[in-house]
Amino acid sequence: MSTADITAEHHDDHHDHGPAKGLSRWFFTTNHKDIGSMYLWFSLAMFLVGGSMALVIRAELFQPGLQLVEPGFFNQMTTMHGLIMVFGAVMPAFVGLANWMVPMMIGAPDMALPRMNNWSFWILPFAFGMLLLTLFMDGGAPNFGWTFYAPLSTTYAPDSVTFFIFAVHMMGVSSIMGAINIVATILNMRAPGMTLMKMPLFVWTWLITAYLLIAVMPVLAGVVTMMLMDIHFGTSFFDAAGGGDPVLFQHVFWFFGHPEVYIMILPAFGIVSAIIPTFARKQLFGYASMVYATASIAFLSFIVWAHHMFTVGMPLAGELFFMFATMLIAVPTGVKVFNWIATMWRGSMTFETPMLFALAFVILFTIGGLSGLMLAIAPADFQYHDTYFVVAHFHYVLVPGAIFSIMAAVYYWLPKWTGHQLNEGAGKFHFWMSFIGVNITFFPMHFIGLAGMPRRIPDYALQFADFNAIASVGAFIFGLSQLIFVWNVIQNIRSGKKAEAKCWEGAEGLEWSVPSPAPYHTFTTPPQIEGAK
Amino acid sequence: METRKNILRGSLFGALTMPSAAFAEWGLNMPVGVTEISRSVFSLHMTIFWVCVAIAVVVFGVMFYSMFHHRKSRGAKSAHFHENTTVEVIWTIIPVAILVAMAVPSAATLIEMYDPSDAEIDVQITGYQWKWKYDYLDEEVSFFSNLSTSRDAIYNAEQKGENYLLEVDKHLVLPVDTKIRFLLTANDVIHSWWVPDLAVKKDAIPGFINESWTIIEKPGIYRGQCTELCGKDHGYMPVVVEAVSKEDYAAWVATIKAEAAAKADLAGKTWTLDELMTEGEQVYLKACAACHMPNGEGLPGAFPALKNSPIAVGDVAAHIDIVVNGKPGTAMQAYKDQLSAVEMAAVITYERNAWGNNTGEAVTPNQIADMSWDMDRLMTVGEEVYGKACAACHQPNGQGIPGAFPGLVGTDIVMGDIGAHIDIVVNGKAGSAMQAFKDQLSPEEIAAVVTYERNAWGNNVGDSVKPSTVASWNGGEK
Amino acid sequence: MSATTEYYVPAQSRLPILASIALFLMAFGAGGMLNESSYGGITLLVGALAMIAVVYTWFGKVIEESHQGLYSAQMDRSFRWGMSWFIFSEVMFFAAFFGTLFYVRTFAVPWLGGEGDKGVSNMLWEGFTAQWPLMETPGDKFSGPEGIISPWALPLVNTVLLVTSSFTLTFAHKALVHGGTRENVIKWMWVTVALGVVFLFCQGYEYYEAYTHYGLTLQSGIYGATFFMLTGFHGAHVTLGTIMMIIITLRLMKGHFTADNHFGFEATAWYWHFVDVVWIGLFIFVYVF
Amino acid sequence: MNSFFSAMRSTLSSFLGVQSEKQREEDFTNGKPIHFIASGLILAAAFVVVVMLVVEGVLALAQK
Repeated sequence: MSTADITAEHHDDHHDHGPAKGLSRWFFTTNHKDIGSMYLWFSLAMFLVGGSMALVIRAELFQPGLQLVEPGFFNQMTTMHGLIMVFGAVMPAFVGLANWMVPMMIGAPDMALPRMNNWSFWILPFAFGMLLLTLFMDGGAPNFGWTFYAPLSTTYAPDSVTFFIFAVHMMGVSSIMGAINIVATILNMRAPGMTLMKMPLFVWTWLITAYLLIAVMPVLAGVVTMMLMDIHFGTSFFDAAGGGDPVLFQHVFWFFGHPEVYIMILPAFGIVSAIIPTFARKQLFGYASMVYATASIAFLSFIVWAHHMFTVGMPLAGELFFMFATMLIAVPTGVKVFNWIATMWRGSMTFETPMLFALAFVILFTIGGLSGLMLAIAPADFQYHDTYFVVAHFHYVLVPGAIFSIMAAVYYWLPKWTGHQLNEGAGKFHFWMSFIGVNITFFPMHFIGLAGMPRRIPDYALQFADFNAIASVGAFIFGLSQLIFVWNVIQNIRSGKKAEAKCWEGAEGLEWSVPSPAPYHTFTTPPQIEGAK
Repeated sequence: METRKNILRGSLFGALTMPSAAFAEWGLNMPVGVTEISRSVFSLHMTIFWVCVAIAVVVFGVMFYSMFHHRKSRGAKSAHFHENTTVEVIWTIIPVAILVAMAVPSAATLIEMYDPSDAEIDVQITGYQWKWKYDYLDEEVSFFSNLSTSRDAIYNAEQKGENYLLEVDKHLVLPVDTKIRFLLTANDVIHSWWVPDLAVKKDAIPGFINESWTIIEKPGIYRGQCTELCGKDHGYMPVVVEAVSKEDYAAWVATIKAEAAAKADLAGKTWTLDELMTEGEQVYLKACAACHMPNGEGLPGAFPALKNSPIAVGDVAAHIDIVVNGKPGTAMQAYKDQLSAVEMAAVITYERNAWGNNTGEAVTPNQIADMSWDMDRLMTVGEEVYGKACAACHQPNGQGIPGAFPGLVGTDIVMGDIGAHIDIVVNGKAGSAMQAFKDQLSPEEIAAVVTYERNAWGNNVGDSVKPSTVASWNGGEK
Repeated sequence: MSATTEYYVPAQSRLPILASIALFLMAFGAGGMLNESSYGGITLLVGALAMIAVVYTWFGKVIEESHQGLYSAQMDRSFRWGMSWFIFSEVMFFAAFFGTLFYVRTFAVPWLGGEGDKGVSNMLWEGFTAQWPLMETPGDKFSGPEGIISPWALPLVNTVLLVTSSFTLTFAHKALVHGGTRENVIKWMWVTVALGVVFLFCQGYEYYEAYTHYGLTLQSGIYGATFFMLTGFHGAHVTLGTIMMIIITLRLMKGHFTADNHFGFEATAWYWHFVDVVWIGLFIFVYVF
Repeated sequence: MNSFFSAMRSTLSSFLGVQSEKQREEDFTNGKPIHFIASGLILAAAFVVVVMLVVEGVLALAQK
C-alpha cells in the first residue's frame, strides 16, 4: 500500500477534491455518498434477483400440480428469496439511505469511520456472491427456509450449507461494522447545537436500529457457528441424543430474528416520519412520543421472540408470557400510526410520489400490524402458524412496509442526490402499479392461509387454486412494475429539470440547505443549528 | 345447549365473512371445526378479527377524511399544533384496555388446550420424511400413513381427484366423544402435525415428545397437512383423521390386528423372483422413489443414485443392512420400523434387478429377518430356549449326566462343524434320546439355542446361526 | 458535542476492498476445506495471509496518520465509540453461548431425563436420567465423558492468572498516564503478556488432559459441546488479546503513545478486561456450578 | 437523587410512549444520561418481572 494516499495538501483543503475518475472511485472510496449509492445499487440488484426467485415461486404456484420446477428446487427458491430479500435487499437499502442521509441530516462532514464504511459495503457483494454460488453446487443451494431450523439445516442439509454459514458470517461482520459506524457518527459527529432531541426521526430510528444490529447480529453468528460445529465437528447442540435440543436452535435464532424484523421496519418509521410532515406542510405530531415509542418497540423486541414458536410445545408459562408481551407491542406501534394521522390532520396536503408511497405504507403496514395482533393470540396462532396467513402478514409489513418506505425515500431524496426533479408521471404510474400488484398478491393469501394452506409447499390441494392463481397474477404485476422504477431512477440520473436546494415546499432539515445535487463533500465546516428541528 | 349456541355463533360469524355461498366452497375462513377447543379458537379468531376491522375502520376513516378535506388543492391551510398530551394518553389507554379484554379469553383457551390429563386413548405420532407413523400405545397397533395421490396426478398426467394431496393409504381412525392424547415426536427433522378441524397443530421434534389432545364430537373425515418445512416432499405428507363411533372403532381395531397377523404369516411363504419384483416395485414407489427417484437415478448431490450403484449391485449383506438400519447422519432412514420383512426383501430384490441392475439375486424375507438376530439377541433367546428344552438332559451348566446324556462343554458336536450341530438339533439323532426339534421349536429358537451352545460355558466358538439357515435346512446341503 | 476542529476524512484507500477479497478467500477456503475439496486449504491460507497483510498495512496507516497529527479529539472519540460497541457485540456473541448453556441445563436435559413440563420425552430415552455434568448421554450416538475438569485445579490457577493480569495491565496504564517511566510501563506490559501466555499454555494442557484422560471431547454430548464452545472461543479471544498486547508493547518500545494520546493502548486494555470478565463468567458457570 | 426519580418518571412515560413537551425539555436540559440508562435498565427488568407475575397469577387461577 503506498503512503502517497496521504499527501500534505490534505491538510489544507482535503475536502475540496471531487470524486476520482473511473472504477477506482467506487472500489477505493471513503465518501459516504458514494458508499450510500453503492449500497442502494447493490440492494436494487438483490431486490431484482430475489424478486425473480419470488416469480419462480409464484409461477409454480399458479396452478396445482408440478409444472415448472421440482420440489427440491422450489425449496431452494423460497430459501434464497427470503435470505436475499432480508439480508441483501432491505437491510443494505436502509444502510445505504443512512449513509447518504445521516451525515447530511446531522451536519457532519462524513461518516465517523470512512474507510471501515467502505469495507462494510464491499464485504456484501462477496458474501452474496458466495451465497448465490451455492445454486450451482452439488446438492443445490440451501433448501431449509430462511429460518434454517435444525436439524433440517444441519444433519439433513446439502453440503452447500457450509458456504451458507460463512456467507452469513460475512453479512454479520458487514452489518456490525456498518452499525458501529452509524452509532459513532450519530453520537459523535453532530453539528454544534444538534442536540439529540433535535435530530430528525430518521436519525433517531437508525440510532436505535444500529443498537439492535450490534446486539443481535453476533447472536446470529453464534447460532450459525453452533450449526457448523454440529455439522462438521460432531457436537450435539441440536441433537437430543447428546443432550441438546432442536428447539434450542429456534430460541437462539429468534432471539436474533425478532429484533431483526424490527431492524427492517424502524428506519421505515423514520422515513415516513420525514415525508408525511413535508407533504402535509405541518410539523410532525408528537415528536418525543415517536422517539419513545421507537425505543419501547426496540426494547420489547428482545422479550417476544418465542411468539414465532408457539407450536413447538413450550411450557404453558412461557406460552403465556410471550403472548402477553407480544400483545403489548401493539401499544407503541399504535402510537406511531396515530401520530402520523394526527400529523396529516388539518395539514395542507399534496400527493406527490413519495407521499403516495408513505400513505400506502401507513395503510398497508397497519393492515400487517393488525394481522400481527391476531397472530399474537397464541390459541388462534395454532391455526395460523406456518400457513399463508403468516405469509400474508409478514409480506404486508415487509413489502408495502419496508420496501414501500424505501421507494418513498428514494423518490423523496432522489432530487437531492441527482439534482434533477422527479418525473412525477412515471413515479405515480409506478406507485399505482405497485400498490395494485401488492394487494392482489398478498391479500388473497390471508384467505388461503385461513382455509388451511401451509407455507413453503410447491403444490397444493384444489380448494386453494383460485386464490393462488390471483396471487400469482398480482406478483407478476408487482414484479414487472418495478422495471418502471428502475427506468425512472436511471432517467432521473441522466436527465431532468434542475432541482432546487429545497425541492419540496414543506421540507425541513439540514439536507435541504445544501444545493441539489449535494456537493461531493458537505458540511466540511459544521453548520449552525437553529432552534427548530 | 352451550355447544349449539357456539355453533350458532360460529356460523353467524362465518356468514358475515362469506359474502356469497360460492366463496364458502373456496374456504375463505378458518373452519369452525368439530371440537369444543376448535370452536373456542374460532370464536377468538372472529372476535379479534372484528376488533381489528373496527380499529381499521376508525383509523383509516380519520385518515381518509383528513386526506380528502385537508388537501392543499381544496385550499386547506396547515394548523400548527404538534402535541396534545390528553389525546396521546387516550390513544394509549384504549388499546391497552382492548388488549387486556382480549388477553383474558385467550389465556383461558390456552390453558384448556394445555391439559392432556385423563385421556382414554394414547396415540403416538411420529413424523418421518415424508409420512406419519401412528402407534396406538394401548392396542399395540402401529402403521404408517403415506400420501396416496399418484405421481401422475401431481405431474398433471391424469385428472386430479377431489382430495388431491389430502389423501393417504391408511387413515388415523379415532373414536368420537373420547379424550385422545397425542404424543408427538419425529424420527428425523422437525415436522408439524395439523388438523384444522380439530384445532390441533403441534410440532413433532426429534428426540422430544410434545403432548396435545382432542375430543372429536362428530364422525367424519378431517384432513390436514404437515406445516413445518421438513425437506423436499414437505408438501406431500398429509394427515387424514377418520372419526368413527366407539363401536366402529373397536371393530376397526380388531380388523387391523387380524390384518397384521395375516401379514406376518406371509413371511413364511416361498417367494419367487417375479413375485418379489412385482411387490418390490410397489414398495419402491411408496417408500423410496421420493428421494432415489422412480428411475433409480437419485438427485445428484442430495440423494444418491441406485442404478449401477455399489450398494445395489455389490454385496447383498451391505444392501440389506443399509435398508434395515439406515445410514446414521444422513436422510437414509432405518426401514425396519416402517416396512415388513416381506416388503424389505421385495424392495431390495427390486433394486438389485431393476433399471438394468440385473444381478439376478432374489432376497428372501428370511434374510431380512436374520438382520434382527444379532449375537446378543441369539444368546439371550438361546439361553432361555436352552433352559426350557435342553437343560433337563444336558443340564443347565452343559455338563450333561455322564453315561446318560452327553456333555456339551468342549465336545466335538458343539466345537466342530456347524452343519452337523444344526442337523442334530433339527433332525435329532435316530436311536438316541435326542429328539428332532424342528417341530417343537421355531427356526429362530433353534438358531438361538445352537448359537448359545457354541458360545456358552467357555465354548466360545464365536460363530452364530441365522434363523434363515435353520428354516431352509434340508440335511446339510446348502 | 462535536468540536469545531476539522474532521479528518481519509482519501481513497485500497485497503477495504482488499480486506473484503481476503475475507472472501478465507470464508470460501474454509468452506471448501470443511467440505473436503482440494482447493480449500490453499485458498484459506492465501486469504489468511492476505488478511494479515491488509490488517498490518491498515493499522500501520492509522498509526502513521495519528503521528502526522491528522486526528482531532473528535476522531479519538469516534475510535472510542467504535471500540466500545465492538466489545458490546462480542459480549452478545458470548451471550448466545451462555444462553445455550443455561437453556440446556434448565430445560433440555431435565426434560430428556423425565423431569418438568416435557418430561414425557423420557419415553424415547429409557433409562436416561438428567444430571449435570452430563456423564451419560441419552442416545448411543454420543458417548459421555468419563471425567470432567475439576474447577479447583488448573481453572483456579487460570482465574488467578487472568485476574492478576488485569491488575498488572492497570499498573502499566497508570504508569503511562501518571508519568511513570516508560521502562516501568513496558515492564508491566511484558508481565501481562507473560500471564496471558501462561494462561494459554494451561488452557492447552487442560484440553490435552480432557481429550486424552477424561474422554471429554467436542463429541461427548452437550456437556463437551458447551464446554469447548465457551472455553474455546474464550481461548481464541485471549490469543487475540495477547497478540494485541505484544504489538502494543512493541509500539511502546518504539516510543509510541503519550500520557494523553494512547487510544490503541486503551482499546487493547478494554479488550483484555472484557476477556477477563468473560472468564469469570466461565469459571462460575462452566467449571464451578 | 431527586433527578434520578424524575428520570425514572420520564423513563416510565417513555415506556408508555407519552411525554409532554415541557417535561421533555426539562429532561434534556437537566437530566443526566446515566440516570436514564440506569432507570431504563431497572424498569425493563421490572417490566419483565411484572409480566412474569401476571403469568404466575393466571396459572394460579387456572389451577383452582
